[in-house]
Amino acid sequence: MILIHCPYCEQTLPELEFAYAGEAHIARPAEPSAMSDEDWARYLFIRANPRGRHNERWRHIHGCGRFFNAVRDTVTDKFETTYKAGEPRK
Amino acid sequence: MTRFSAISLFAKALGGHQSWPELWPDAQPKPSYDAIIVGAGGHGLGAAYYLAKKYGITNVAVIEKGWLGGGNTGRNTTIVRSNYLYDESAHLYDHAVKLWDGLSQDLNFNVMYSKRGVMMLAHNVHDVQSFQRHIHANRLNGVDNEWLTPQEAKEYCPPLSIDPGARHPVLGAALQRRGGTARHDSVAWGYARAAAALGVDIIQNCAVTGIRRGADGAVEGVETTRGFIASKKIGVSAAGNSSVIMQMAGLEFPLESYPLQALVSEPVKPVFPCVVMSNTVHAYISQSDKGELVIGAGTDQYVSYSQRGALHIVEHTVAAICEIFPLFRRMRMLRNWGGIVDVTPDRSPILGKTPVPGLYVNCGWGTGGFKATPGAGDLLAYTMAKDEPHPINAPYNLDRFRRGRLIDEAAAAAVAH
Amino acid sequence: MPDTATRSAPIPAQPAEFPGVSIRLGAPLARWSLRGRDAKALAKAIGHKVPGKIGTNEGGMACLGPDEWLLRLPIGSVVPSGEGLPLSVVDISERAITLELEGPRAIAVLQSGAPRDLSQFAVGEARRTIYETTEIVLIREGEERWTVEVWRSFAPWLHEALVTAASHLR
Amino acid sequence: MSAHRIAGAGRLSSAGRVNFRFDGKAYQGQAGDSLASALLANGVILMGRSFKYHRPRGLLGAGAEEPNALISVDRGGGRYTPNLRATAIEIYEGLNARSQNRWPSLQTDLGSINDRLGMFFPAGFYNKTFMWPRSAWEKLYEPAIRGMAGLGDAPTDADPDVYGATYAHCDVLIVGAGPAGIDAALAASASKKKVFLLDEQDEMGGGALGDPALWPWLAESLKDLGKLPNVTLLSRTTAFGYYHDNFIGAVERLTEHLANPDHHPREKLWRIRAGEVVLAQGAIERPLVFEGNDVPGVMLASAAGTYLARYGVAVGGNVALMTVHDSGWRDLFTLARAGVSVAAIIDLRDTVDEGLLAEAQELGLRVELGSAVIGVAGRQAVKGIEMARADGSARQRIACDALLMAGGWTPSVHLWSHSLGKLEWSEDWGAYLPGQPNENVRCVGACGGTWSFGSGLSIGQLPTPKNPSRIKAFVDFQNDVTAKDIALAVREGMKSVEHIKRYTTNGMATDQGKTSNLNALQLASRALDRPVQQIGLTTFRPPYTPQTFGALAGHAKDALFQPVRKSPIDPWAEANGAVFELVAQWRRARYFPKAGEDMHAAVARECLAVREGAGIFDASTLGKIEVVGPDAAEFLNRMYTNPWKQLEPGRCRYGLLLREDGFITDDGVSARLAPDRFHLTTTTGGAARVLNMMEDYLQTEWPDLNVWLTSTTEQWAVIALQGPKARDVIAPLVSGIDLSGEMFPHMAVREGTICGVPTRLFRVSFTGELGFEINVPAAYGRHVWEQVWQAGQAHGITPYGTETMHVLRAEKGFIIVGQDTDGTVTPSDAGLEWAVGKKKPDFVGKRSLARPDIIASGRKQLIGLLTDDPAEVLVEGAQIVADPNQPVPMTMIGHVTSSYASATLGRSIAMALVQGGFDRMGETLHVPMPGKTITAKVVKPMFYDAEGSRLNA
Repeated sequence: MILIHCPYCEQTLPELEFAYAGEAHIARPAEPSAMSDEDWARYLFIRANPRGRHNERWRHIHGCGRFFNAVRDTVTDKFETTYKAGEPRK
Repeated sequence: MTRFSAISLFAKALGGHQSWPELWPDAQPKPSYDAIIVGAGGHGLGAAYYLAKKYGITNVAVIEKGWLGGGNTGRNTTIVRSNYLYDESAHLYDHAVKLWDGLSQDLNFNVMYSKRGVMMLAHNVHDVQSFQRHIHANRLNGVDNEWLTPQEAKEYCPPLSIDPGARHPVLGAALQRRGGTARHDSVAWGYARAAAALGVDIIQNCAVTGIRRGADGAVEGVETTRGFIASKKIGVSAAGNSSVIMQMAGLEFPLESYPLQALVSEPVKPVFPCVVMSNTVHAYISQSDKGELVIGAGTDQYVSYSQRGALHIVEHTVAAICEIFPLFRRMRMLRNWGGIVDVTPDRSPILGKTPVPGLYVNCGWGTGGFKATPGAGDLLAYTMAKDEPHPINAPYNLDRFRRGRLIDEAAAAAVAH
Repeated sequence: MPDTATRSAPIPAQPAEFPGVSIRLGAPLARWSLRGRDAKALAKAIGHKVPGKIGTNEGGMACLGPDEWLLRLPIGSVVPSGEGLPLSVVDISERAITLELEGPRAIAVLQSGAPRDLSQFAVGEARRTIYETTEIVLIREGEERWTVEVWRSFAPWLHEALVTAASHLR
Repeated sequence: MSAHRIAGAGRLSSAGRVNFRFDGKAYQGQAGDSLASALLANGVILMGRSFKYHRPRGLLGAGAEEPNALISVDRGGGRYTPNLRATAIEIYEGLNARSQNRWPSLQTDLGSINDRLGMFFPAGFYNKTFMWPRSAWEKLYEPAIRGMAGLGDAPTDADPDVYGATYAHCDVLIVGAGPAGIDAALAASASKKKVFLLDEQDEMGGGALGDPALWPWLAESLKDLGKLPNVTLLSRTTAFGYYHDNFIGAVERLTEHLANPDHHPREKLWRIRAGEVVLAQGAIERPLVFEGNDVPGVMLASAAGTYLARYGVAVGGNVALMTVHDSGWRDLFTLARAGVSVAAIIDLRDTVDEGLLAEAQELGLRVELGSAVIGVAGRQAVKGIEMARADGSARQRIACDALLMAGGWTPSVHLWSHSLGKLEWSEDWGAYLPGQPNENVRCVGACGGTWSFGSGLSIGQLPTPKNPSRIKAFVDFQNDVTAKDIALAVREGMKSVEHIKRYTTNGMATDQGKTSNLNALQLASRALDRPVQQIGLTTFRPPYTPQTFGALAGHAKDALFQPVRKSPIDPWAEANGAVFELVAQWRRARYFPKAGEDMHAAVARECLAVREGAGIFDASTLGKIEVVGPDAAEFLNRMYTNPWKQLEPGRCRYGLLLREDGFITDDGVSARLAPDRFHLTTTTGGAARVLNMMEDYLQTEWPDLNVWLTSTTEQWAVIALQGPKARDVIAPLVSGIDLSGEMFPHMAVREGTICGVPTRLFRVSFTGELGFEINVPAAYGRHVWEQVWQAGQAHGITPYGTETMHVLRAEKGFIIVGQDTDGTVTPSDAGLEWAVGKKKPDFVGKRSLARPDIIASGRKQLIGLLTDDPAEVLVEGAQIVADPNQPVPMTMIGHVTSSYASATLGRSIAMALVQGGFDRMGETLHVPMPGKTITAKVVKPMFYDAEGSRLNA
């Protein structure tokens, strides 16, 4: 069970308080109806799934309730950093 | 290839087993091949075998970054079944089940496929409705799958608790008698041996580092840690690492890789005659020929390639097993390990051509890949040989995500009202 | 509001006593979930002090998130609804019940299923967290006095879990 | 004279006599004995049978590494446990232990025929045969193999014991309370740090327990540690797994050693988060590989030392030693000094440390250097050994009744490996030592490679003049893997240790190769003529030793397994004979049978009662979300398919929620209470998912919106009162609300009081009748329900459950998400086009509705079905075909989603998803069932009061 630092609570807490929420920085398009089927499918389904550095979202669902972003190495599972939603990609 | 049989075993025994040949030679890469398979798991080795056996392409290399059969093939809970809901799935998995039957004889290698039956438990009214839908669809598709009452389920699997007061009482079960298990390592070794005997090179400890494409965009071969190997046909069957390989060819894939755990108990005398699955409590269990209870656990919530799962996943899985099979509460966990499963948005595989000419893919099997091993191998071989998908794997193309024609078995199990 | 005789609670009223810890059902409370970007504006709107730091708990007002507070007052209390203002006041008086744990071993009972380190949980602190699979709001009222807020339908399970854990202490 | 107790030796007091049984025979041991030491003291050395060949086996070791002496313990009443190591069983008064994997008896085991035929069962033999005839595998061969395999018998009764669990946190966690671990604990505790010291044995001390010289220090140290408030000492506690971020799983055994376990928790799961981890797990001695090395009486020299020094038991009366390492000499000297006669010291090395030779001479011991044991006489007990010079010359026999092996030492790096710490090969130790750590962890003492056992060789197999392909020299004792099996695996092309392990099963026994992995590596390395490092390393996996399922499940047993959520009205339903069903985490009343009624009869009665009078239904489990803030309407407008901005306060609207992929995920009726306040409802199973989904969009896509979401599912008890008499029933109870149809129309909401309790009163209907949903604060739900129940008596009020609710809504063609939809259904598929805001530029899922296969023709659409035989009730899930006469596999065009016998209509009704269904109105379709094919006509999914006059009444 990994430890996760919540950037809002400013505490490092057990994974059980958190819910993983997929790859980060995939913004919902402003005008979906203007998009091609290809681009829309890309938004819906294509994920980086890298071996290594991964920008991802977590929600402190059993804590402060906030979604936030993180950089984690998917080979070691170690976090590089976590940062608040809305902050630029790290 | 020395034919395996009781007679040859007897004869070799008298000679102190001194003269058994290698099951497969540890091949060195040649400069070029007619076809290359990336990934020497059951699927990849199977594809190589069928390319040589059924489609006459014998100048084939299987490239493996580690040791053959060292990935999910050797890490899964070996459940074989085909009682899926949608026609596409039923046809795909039943194609595999038909090949499982007789595979030992075909390969002259006992893969220990045993049709002991796979029973899926229904714990609530919604499960019952969903299983009934499966059973009727399977029947009209010619796939065996029958409904059992709780009493019938217990007769089929005596350790099962059908206490109506349980947190998740058993309201019935769907049984596929042709379902069962096989010996995972033996499948990889059997295919490797049979493929090698037909001239296939199995190249281990050789990692693919790049995919070379020509001016026309078509593949020309693979860069590896042991140099460039040319081929006009490349089939990628790399499970959890598929998206990494696809990126080498400039392709983005709808895949995510998650840790999946499994565990075995200490061996005991025969107590568990079949395979039991419960999707509601996330527990899958059978007993190996060695006597170990083989138990499949859930996936961790985050993507990872660490092959290392969390303890709480094991806690929940074992708790669920003990609720359904209270007999096993004093049994002991002997070994617990993790694999990497590659999951698509609809949890169905991608098996066929890619936008890159000469590049073929077999991935996205999630937690269900082992059961499909012979079928996936055969269909990947067919697709590579003919440069077009077989009707069975045609629906499993990449374009379905654009068109919205998903094959979502899990969604069909739907949500509780 | 009718008298308490017409109320029903999901767990027994009589306390469970063990060496070093007692577990009892807390008295009914008026509870609100308060939301808003601006703590000051919220304080102004409802006329209560609003602590700004997550985890702090003053005058029955616990800060659970950057824009979320839990206000616990004696039953019958009222606060303005804040209609029209950029904030949210929602009455959740009966959504949860309170379990009170008291005694030197209360912390051990809670730690049996709470993954976070409760020795680092200061007196006066209040946070949403989890006990095994059940979400709770945990408040440390004193060195040996803890309050657990749990949603009504999870209360019987949590109560039994805590009582069982207490009975296991040696 | 064989194994026996030596008066005055060891730590046990002869005062504490303990009676126990082994294979039915009564024995006496001493308090503090392990079953292993107690049996030895009684001269019992045959303790088990091996897995494959059923060879007689005695003790190899004295601790966690023991592969041979596996025992079943039966305490009665379902308290039966197989496969326990005799070395880990503490004896207690009345202990009833028995041997395993033998028939009819341990002494005479017919299974040992496998040993005679062993030559036909080499590694991987099962892959090479049992293939003909094809059908015989499952019917004949496999059952036979399975019967032979397995160790102990499986339990036959449910376990009556309970288990505990806890989380724990500390600054320093030390695993292993040997000298190194205790020193580490003393050092760490000085700094006021919170320290945990764990040890798997009943007594702390580890190696020190076997060294009388250290006993005073040990007693003193443990006394000091025991006094420190910041130190927690946990004996009988096995750290079994090392997980992410210094999270360690450990199991404490609480009652297993007690004569009366009572009803206390049997074991306790410790889930420990540590700042720093110190591994002090020591090292395990390696056996030597030679013919006969598994005969009972052949054991590790260190084990013999432990049995003597700790338990006061001599493993034999006349003992020989086969060693390649100095440590073996020292262990033997201990035995010699205790008066055990020594047959010979045989060391493969030509030269050894002068000090050892001098000490041997002083003790008058026979020493044979440059020699090896090449055979052991005796089958169920050592009678003597055969030895020869390393070159095979000078073969001779020596009489003895026990043979000690000293093959060097392997650090216990199991947990280190779990933590993904690197391992480095040490030629000196002939073993892998801890290298670069992956967590905040360090290894101390022997498991870190620092010890004072002296030096030695590391060798795969001892030299022998015999033909190596004809002898059984064991590497993995429990799984019966011999040196020639490993040679065969290599011969057959297995070039990695992982393949060799899987092919031979070496290291896959219940000891996970604690005594066999390194010898197997050495053998493979020699066979392949490659250095050990190039052959790889089999990774240790959790658990370090086998751990009980019950302990891993912790307190999650029976009622504590998972919460069952119940509404405030549930107790009333239970008291009134409801039959329940489980829906998601909730249990809901399904129907209320009267005496002699089955479900069908009860549901028919309940349905008619609602249609003709009034029915009362507990709808509390429906999810509820309060959406508050100036942008509330804007937010809902973006989430739901239909428009919300124009909805007036006091009115309700049906909301349809899609996933971004365009498929229906939830629905519910929601009310606008004020311009900036909405009361949403969701499905029972969807509540948490919907709230999380909405929070996700709100926080990450539209953080600019001034709106907040609060779950109010459990704030409100919801009493649905449905039927033509509904208004009459509540009229006398409600105040502050004009209930008249004009002032309070269908799909409206009002706030007032009922029975003096504040209520949000909805006028809504999921039944097609005049209906209300009374929302009251949960604590008053039961009270209000009972008041309404009383008031309804005059109107024939009837309680109904979910099954009746399903029938009533189906008669009206209302869908249930998850039953009539399945995650692949769009609004138009479900005939809910009307609920999609055509003019809205965007909402969640809108874009996906324009994808090629979503707009394609021939999609499955929700229609009604009327069977030609009105008495025929279709099976939910039954498949539909256009041509019933086609061969299997048939082309299926749809399936039945809902199907009921409608008492109201006096016939069966059904809903189904059918390809191109909307264009098939009036068509006859076919439902092939076993033995018959049912025909049904396609109709609109609206079977009752199409114009809706009743619910607007």
